[in-house]
Amino acid sequence: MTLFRARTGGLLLLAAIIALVPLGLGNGYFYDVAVNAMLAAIVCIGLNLLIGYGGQISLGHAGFFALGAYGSAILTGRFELAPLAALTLSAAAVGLAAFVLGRPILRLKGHYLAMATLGIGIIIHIVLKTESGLTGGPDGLALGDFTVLGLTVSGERDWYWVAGGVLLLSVWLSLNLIDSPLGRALRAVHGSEAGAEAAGIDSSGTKVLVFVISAMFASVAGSLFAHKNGFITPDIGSFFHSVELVTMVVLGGMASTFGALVGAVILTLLPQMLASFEQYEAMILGAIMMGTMIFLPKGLLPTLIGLIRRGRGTR
Amino acid sequence: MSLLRIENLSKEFGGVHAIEDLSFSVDSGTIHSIIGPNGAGKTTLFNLMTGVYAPSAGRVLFQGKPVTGCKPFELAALGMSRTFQNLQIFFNMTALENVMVGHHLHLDRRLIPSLLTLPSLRRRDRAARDVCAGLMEFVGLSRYLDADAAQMPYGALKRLEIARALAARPRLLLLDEPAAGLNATESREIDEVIKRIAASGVTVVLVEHDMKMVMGISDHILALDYGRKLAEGTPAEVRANPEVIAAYLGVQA
Amino acid sequence: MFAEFLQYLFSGLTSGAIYALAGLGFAIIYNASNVINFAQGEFIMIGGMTTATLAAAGTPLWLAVALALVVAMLVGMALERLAIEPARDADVVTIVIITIGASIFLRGAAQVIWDKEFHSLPAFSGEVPISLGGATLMPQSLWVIGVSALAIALLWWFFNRTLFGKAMLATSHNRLAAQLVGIGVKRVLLASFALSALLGAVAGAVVTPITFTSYESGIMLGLKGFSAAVLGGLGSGLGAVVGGLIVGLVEALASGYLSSAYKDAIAFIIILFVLFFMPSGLFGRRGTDRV
Amino acid sequence: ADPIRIGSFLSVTGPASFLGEPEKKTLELYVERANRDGGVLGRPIELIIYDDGGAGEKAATFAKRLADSDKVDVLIGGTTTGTTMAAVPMAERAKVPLISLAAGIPIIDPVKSWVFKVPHTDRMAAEKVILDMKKRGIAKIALISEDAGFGKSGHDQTVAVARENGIEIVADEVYSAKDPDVTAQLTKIKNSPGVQAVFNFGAGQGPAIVTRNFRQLGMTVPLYQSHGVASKDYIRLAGEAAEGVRLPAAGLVVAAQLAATDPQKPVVTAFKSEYEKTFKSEVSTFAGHPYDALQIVLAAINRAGSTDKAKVRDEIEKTSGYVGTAGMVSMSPTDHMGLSPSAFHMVEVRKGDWVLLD
Amino acid sequence: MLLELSGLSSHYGRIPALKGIDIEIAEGELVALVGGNGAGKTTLLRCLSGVQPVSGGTIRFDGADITAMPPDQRVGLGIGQSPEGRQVFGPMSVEDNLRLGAYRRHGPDVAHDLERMYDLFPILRQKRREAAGTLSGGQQQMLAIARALMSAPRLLLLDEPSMGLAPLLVAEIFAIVQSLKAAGTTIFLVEQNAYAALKIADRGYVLETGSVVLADRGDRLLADERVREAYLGL
Ligand SMILES: Nc1ncnc2c1ncn2[C@@H]1O[C@H](COP(=O)(O)OP(=O)(O)OP(=O)(O)O)[C@@H](O)[C@H]1O
Ligand SMILES: Nc1ncnc2c1ncn2[C@@H]1O[C@H](COP(=O)(O)OP(=O)(O)OP(=O)(O)O)[C@@H](O)[C@H]1O
Ligand SMILES: [Mg+2]
Ligand SMILES: [Mg+2]
Repeated sequence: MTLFRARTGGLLLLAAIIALVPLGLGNGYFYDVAVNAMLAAIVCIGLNLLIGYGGQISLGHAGFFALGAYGSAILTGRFELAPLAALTLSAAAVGLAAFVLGRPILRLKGHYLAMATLGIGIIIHIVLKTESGLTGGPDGLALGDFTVLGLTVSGERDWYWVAGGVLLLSVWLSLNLIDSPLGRALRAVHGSEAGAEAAGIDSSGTKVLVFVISAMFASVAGSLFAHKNGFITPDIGSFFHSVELVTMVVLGGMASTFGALVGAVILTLLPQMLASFEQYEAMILGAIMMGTMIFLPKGLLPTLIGLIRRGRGTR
Repeated sequence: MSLLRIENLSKEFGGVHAIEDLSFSVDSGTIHSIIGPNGAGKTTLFNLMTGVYAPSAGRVLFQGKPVTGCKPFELAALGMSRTFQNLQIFFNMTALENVMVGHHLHLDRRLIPSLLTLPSLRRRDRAARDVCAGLMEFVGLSRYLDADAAQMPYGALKRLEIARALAARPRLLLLDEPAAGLNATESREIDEVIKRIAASGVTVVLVEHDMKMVMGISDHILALDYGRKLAEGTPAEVRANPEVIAAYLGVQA
Repeated sequence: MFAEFLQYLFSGLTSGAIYALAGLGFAIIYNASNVINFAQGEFIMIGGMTTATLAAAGTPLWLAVALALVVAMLVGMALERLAIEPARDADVVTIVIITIGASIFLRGAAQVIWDKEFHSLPAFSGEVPISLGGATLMPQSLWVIGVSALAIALLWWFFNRTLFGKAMLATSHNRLAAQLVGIGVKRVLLASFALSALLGAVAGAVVTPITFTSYESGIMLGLKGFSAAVLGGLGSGLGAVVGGLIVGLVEALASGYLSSAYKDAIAFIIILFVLFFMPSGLFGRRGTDRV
Repeated sequence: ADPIRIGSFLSVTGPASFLGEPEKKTLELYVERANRDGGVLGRPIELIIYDDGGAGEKAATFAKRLADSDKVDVLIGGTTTGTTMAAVPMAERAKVPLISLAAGIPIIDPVKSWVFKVPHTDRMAAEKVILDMKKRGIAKIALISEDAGFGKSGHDQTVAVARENGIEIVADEVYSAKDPDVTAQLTKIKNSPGVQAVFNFGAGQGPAIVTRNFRQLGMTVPLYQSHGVASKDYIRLAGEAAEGVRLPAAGLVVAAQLAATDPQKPVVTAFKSEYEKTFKSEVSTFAGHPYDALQIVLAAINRAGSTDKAKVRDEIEKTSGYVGTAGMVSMSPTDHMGLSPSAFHMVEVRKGDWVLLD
Repeated sequence: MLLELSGLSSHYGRIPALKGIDIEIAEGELVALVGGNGAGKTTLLRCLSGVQPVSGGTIRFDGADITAMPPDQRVGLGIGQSPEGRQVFGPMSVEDNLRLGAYRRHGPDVAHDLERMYDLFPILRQKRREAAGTLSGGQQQMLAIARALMSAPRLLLLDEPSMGLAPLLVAEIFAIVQSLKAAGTTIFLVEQNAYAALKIADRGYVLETGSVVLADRGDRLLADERVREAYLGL
C-alpha cells in the first residue's frame, strides 16, 4: 500500500515537474537540453531495469540507442516509411536482436558480461561508421521531422511535450513492472540465480526479457532523438556514450527508477554547466563523478531519500 | 506409490565420485531422511534431483516421469521445492519478498499485465502477501516480517528458506540441513514445522546431522558414504546398523 | 605467401604484446580487489608521457623511465587511497564508475599539465628492422614482447609462490576472511594499485617508441587491455598476455586476409565467440561456488 | 557599445583535437587583435567557444546554445564534417550564419542558405595528389586511410578522383586512429601486384605510424600523404621515415618558399609568423581556417553595417576576391565556399623540412 | 584477564545489536557464549576481531586497549577466529587456505602445524589441492576451524564450529577444543549445541537481544531452568 502511494505520488510529482519546468526555460536551448535529458532518462529507466534490478551490466546500450536512431533515419529517408512506423519497426528489430544476442550473452557474469555487451556496442558502432552507403559513415545522416497522425513535431517546444509524455509513460511502465511478480522475479535473479530457479523462475529467460525491454527503451529514445536533432552521427553509438548511460544509472541510484531519471538529468546538465571551464572541464567532471560515488555510493536519490527519512525519524 | 525414484545415479567431479550408482525411492507423504558423513554426497544428491547438476549416469523419476536434464525451474513447476545448505537468499529484498518469490509460480507472470498493472494482478499479489506472511509466522519469523533479508541473523535465514520453499506449495520438499545454526530448542520448533508439513501431504526429503531430529521425525532413512548406499530402513534399523555407527554416528546417538 | 603470413604474425605480435602489457595491469588489480580499473590505460599514458617529456628535456632514458615509474606509482597509490579505499564497501559497479571518473580526471589533468600533442621516444635499440623469413620486425617490438614475458613470469611467481601474492588473491575472494587471518587488506590494495601503475608505466615507456603517446592514448590501451584481460580470463597473468596476443593477431590477420575496416569488429566477434564457450575466458578461474 | 558576438563550437579535445586546438588558438588570437584595433563598426567583439569533443550531438546542442542562449550573431565552427552537419539543422532553423571549418562537401553541396565553409574540400587535396601521380606516370596505386571522418571522406573523394583520371586503385586498406601498428595493412598493399605509389589519407599520429611501418617493410614506391599531416609534428614523429614523402599543403605551411608574386604570400607569411611567435609552436594548415572564417565574417559585418543576421548572411555570400590562408575566396549564391582550385601546393619532405615542388 | 569487554555496544545502522556487554576471560579459560538466533553472538565475535565497528565501550586484550586496532594487527596479537558461515577462500586450494591462516607467522613451525591440521582432519589432506569452494559444507567447516588454528592464537574465537558437521566430527571438535585448552589456548566458544559447549566450558554467558542476561560456571548454567528450557530443548 505504501509502495503504491509512493508510486502514484512520484508519478504525479514528475508530471507536475514536467508541466512546470517550461516556466523556467528561457529559450530554445534550454528546451533542447531538457529534451536531451528526458530522452537520456528514458534510456536510463530501461537500463536501470537491467542493471539496478536485474543486476546485469551492459556497456553496449548506446549501440541499441544508435540502432533506433539509424533505423528511423534509414527507414524514413530511404524507404520513406512514416516516422511512427519506422520507430516501431526499429524498436521491434532492436528487440529481436537483443533477444537473439541476449540468450548466449546473459549467461556471462559480471565483467565478462560487461565485455560482451561492450563488444556488441562496438561492433554496432563500427558497422555504422563503415557502411557509409547506408549510414552516411562518420559524417552522419540527416532525417526529417517526426509526424504522428498528421501532426508534425518540430522545434524544441513540441519536442519537450513529446519527450515528457514518453518519459512519463516509461516511468509508469517501469514502476508497474518492478512492482509486479515479474519484477520481483527479476530482483530475485539478481539476489541469487540458484534461489530464483528453485522458486520456479527461469532466470535466463527473465534476464533476456529485461535485456530486450531495456534495448527497446533505448531504441525508442534513439529514434526520437534522431528526429529531434535532424541529424545523427555514429558517435551516439560509441563506447563512451554507453559508459555515460551506465554512469547516469549508477550516479542517480541503482534500483531506483526515479534515481535513474535524476542521474540522466544531472549528467546531461553537468557538461553544459562545465562547458565554460574549458580545459578544466574533464578534470572537474571526473572529480565530480568520483566524489559522488565515494560519498554517495548508493547513488544520489536513494541517499537523499535515506537522509530525508532519517530526518523525519521514520525508518 | 513412490513420488521420486532414483535409478543408478552417478555424479563425478574430475575423478571424485560424489554419487556412485545410487538407487532408491521416496514414497509419497513420508519424511525421508538422508544421512551420512561430511562429503558423503548428500548435497550433491539434492543438486542432482533438482536439476542443478546433470548426472554423469542414471536417471531421476518424479511422479513416474523421467526428469533428468530438466532445469531447476522446470522441476519447481512440477512441484519440487528445496532449501540450500549454502544459503541462497535474495539479500536485495525484504524477508517477506523472499517468501513471495517462492510463491511466484502461483501468480500472474505475464508481461503485458505486469507492465499495465492490471487490477487482477494486484489483487492476487496482495493475497499472496498475506499467504506468505502466514508462512513466515509458521516458521517462527513473525518478528522479521518487515526486515531486509540482509539484516537477519543466520538462524533466521535458514528458516526463511523453508518458508520460501513452502510458498511454492510443493509436492516434494527437499530440506538441506534445516537445523544447522539452530539451538536445541529452536531445532525442536523446526521438528514441529516439518511434521506439520508432512501431515499436510507434502513429501519431505531431509538432510540433517541433528540425529535427534532425524531419528525423531523420519519414516525412512537412507545412509550414504562416499556416494554409495550404506544402509536404508526405519530409524531404528539404521541407528542399529554397525556400519552406520562406525562411519557416521559414533558410539552413541 | 609464407613471408606475407609471417609479416601478419609479426604485426599482430607487436600490437598484441602492447595489448598484453595493458591487460596485465588489469589482472593485478582484479586479483587484489575484484575491481576492473578503467584508469589502467591512464597509468600507461602517464608512464609514456612522463618518459617522453623527460627524455625530450635531455634526461637520460633510464632515468626518465625510472622517474616515470615513480610518478605513475604515486598516482596509482593516490588513486587507491583517495578514491578506491573510501568506497571499499560499495558495489562493484560503483567502484567501476569511480575508476571511469578517475580516468577522465587523469586525462584532463594530463592535458593541463602537458599538452594535446603527440610525443615520441627514440627506439631503445635502434630502428633497423630485423629480417626473418622475408618479414621484418622492429627491435622495439622485441622489447615489448620481452617485457611482457618478464612480467608474466614475475606475476606468476608473485601470485603462486609468495605468501603476499596469495594474500592479495585471498583479499579479492573474501575480504572479511582475509582480515580474519591477519592480512592488512588496505596495504594489499595499495600495493596492488602501486604494482599495476608501475607495470603500466613500464608499458608506457616501452610502447611509446612504437605508438607515440598523447594525453588521450590511454583510452585505446585501456579498452584493448580490458578486452585482453577478459578474453584471457580475469586475474590470470598468462591469460591477459595470451588474450592480448590473440586480439593483436586476429586484428592483423583480419586486416591481411579479410577486411581492415572490420578488423576490430572481427576481434570482438572472436572474443564473444570464445566467451560463449568459455564463460570465464581462456584461463579464468572456473566457478567454484557451490549451492 | 554592444559587442558583436561570435560563437564557436570546436573539437578542442577528442579524436579531432589536432584540428580543434590550433583553431581555437587562432580564433582567440585574432579576435583579440581585432579588438585591439578597435573592433568592428566601433563595437568590440566577444568570442564564445565551446568544446564539443568531436561528438556531433554535442556540437548540435552547443550550436543551439550559442544561437538561443548566448545570442551570437554568427557561428564559426564545426571542426569536423560530422560536427558541422549535426549543427546545420540548428543553424538553419535559428537563421544564424554558420561558417564551417571542416572539409566535407556535403556541407555546401547542396547549398544551404545559412551555411558556408572556408577550407578546401578533400576533393581538392585528392585531385592535387592524383594529378601529381599522373605527372609521374603512375597508373596503379594503393590507398590506405583512417576509418574516422577525415580519412573516410578523403578516401571517398580519392576513389572518385582516381576513377575520373584513369588511375586504378589496386589495394584499399583502412586503419583506426589508435592502431599501434599498420604493417598488416601495408603488407597487403606491398603484395598487391603493380602498386606504383601509396596514398595515405589521415591525420593525427596514424600517418606517422603508417610512414614508419612503410619504411620498415622496405617499401620503396613513392608515399603520398594528405594535407592532414601538413604540420611539423608529422615530420617530428615520423623522423627519418618521412624523407621523400609528398603531400598537398596550403601555402601557409611553406610561406617562405612561395614565389614573391604569389598573392597569398604576404597574408600567409604574416599569419604564420604571428601564430608561431604567440604560441611557440609550428603552424598547421588547419590553424588558418578560423583566420579566414573570421576575416570573412568581420568584413561581411563591416559591409552590412550591422549585425542583422540576414544582412550579414547576404554579405558573406558576396565575399569576393578575399585572399586568405587557404587561397582566393569568391563566394556566390551557388558556391558557399568559393575557393579557387589552385589553393594547394605540392610539397615534399627533404632533410626534415618541407620543400615546395610547384 | 586476557580479554576484558566493558560496556561494549555495536550498531547496524541505527539498530543496536550489542547493548553494553561486560565480559571477562582469563588466560587459559574456556568460555562459552550461548543465545538464540539474533542474540548478537556473531556480532560480538566480529567486534572482537575488529571487523565490526564498535559504537561504545572498550575491548582490552592482555591489558592493552585494542578497541580501535585494525583487524590484521589483532591477529598479530594472537586473536584468531573461525567465522560464521565458514568464509573460506573459495577458488584457492585447501592448502593455500591453511597457509594463509598462518599469514602472520613465519618459520618452520608453520609447516609442522600444517601437518598437524592434516592429521586432525584427514579429509583436508586428501583434498589439499582442491579448490576450497568445491568442498562439502562440513568439509569447509573443518577447513575454517583448521585455518583459524593455523594462526596459533592465544585467544581463539569459534563461531558455531560444530555447524554442519556429522555427529562423529562434532564429538571430535569438542575434543579438539578441550585439548587446545589443555595446551593453554584461551577459547571463546559460540555454540548452538549449548549442551556440549557448556559441558566443557569453565564459564558461560547467555546473550539475549544484545545483552548478557546470565553469567555463571558452565555446569551451573547447564542446571539452570531458564537455560534448559530456552537453549537445551529440555
Ligand atoms: N562442484 C564440485 N566440484 C568438485 N567436487 C565437488 C563438487 N561438488 C561436490 N564435490 C565433492 O563431492 C563430495 C560430496 O559433496 P557434498 O557436498 O554432496 O557432501 P555432503 O554429503 O553434502 O556433505 P556435508 O554433510 O558436509 O554437507 C565432496 O567430497 C565434495 O568435495
Ligand atoms: N548486516 C546486518 N545489518 C543489520 N542488522 C544486522 C546485520 N547483521 C545482523 N544484524 C542484526 O543484529 C542482531 C544480531 O545478529 P547476530 O548475527 O550477531 O546474531 P547471532 O546471535 O549470531 O545469531 P545466529 O545464531 O542466528 O547466528 C540481529 O538482530 C540481526 O538482525
Ligand atoms: Mg551438504
Ligand atoms: Mg551467528
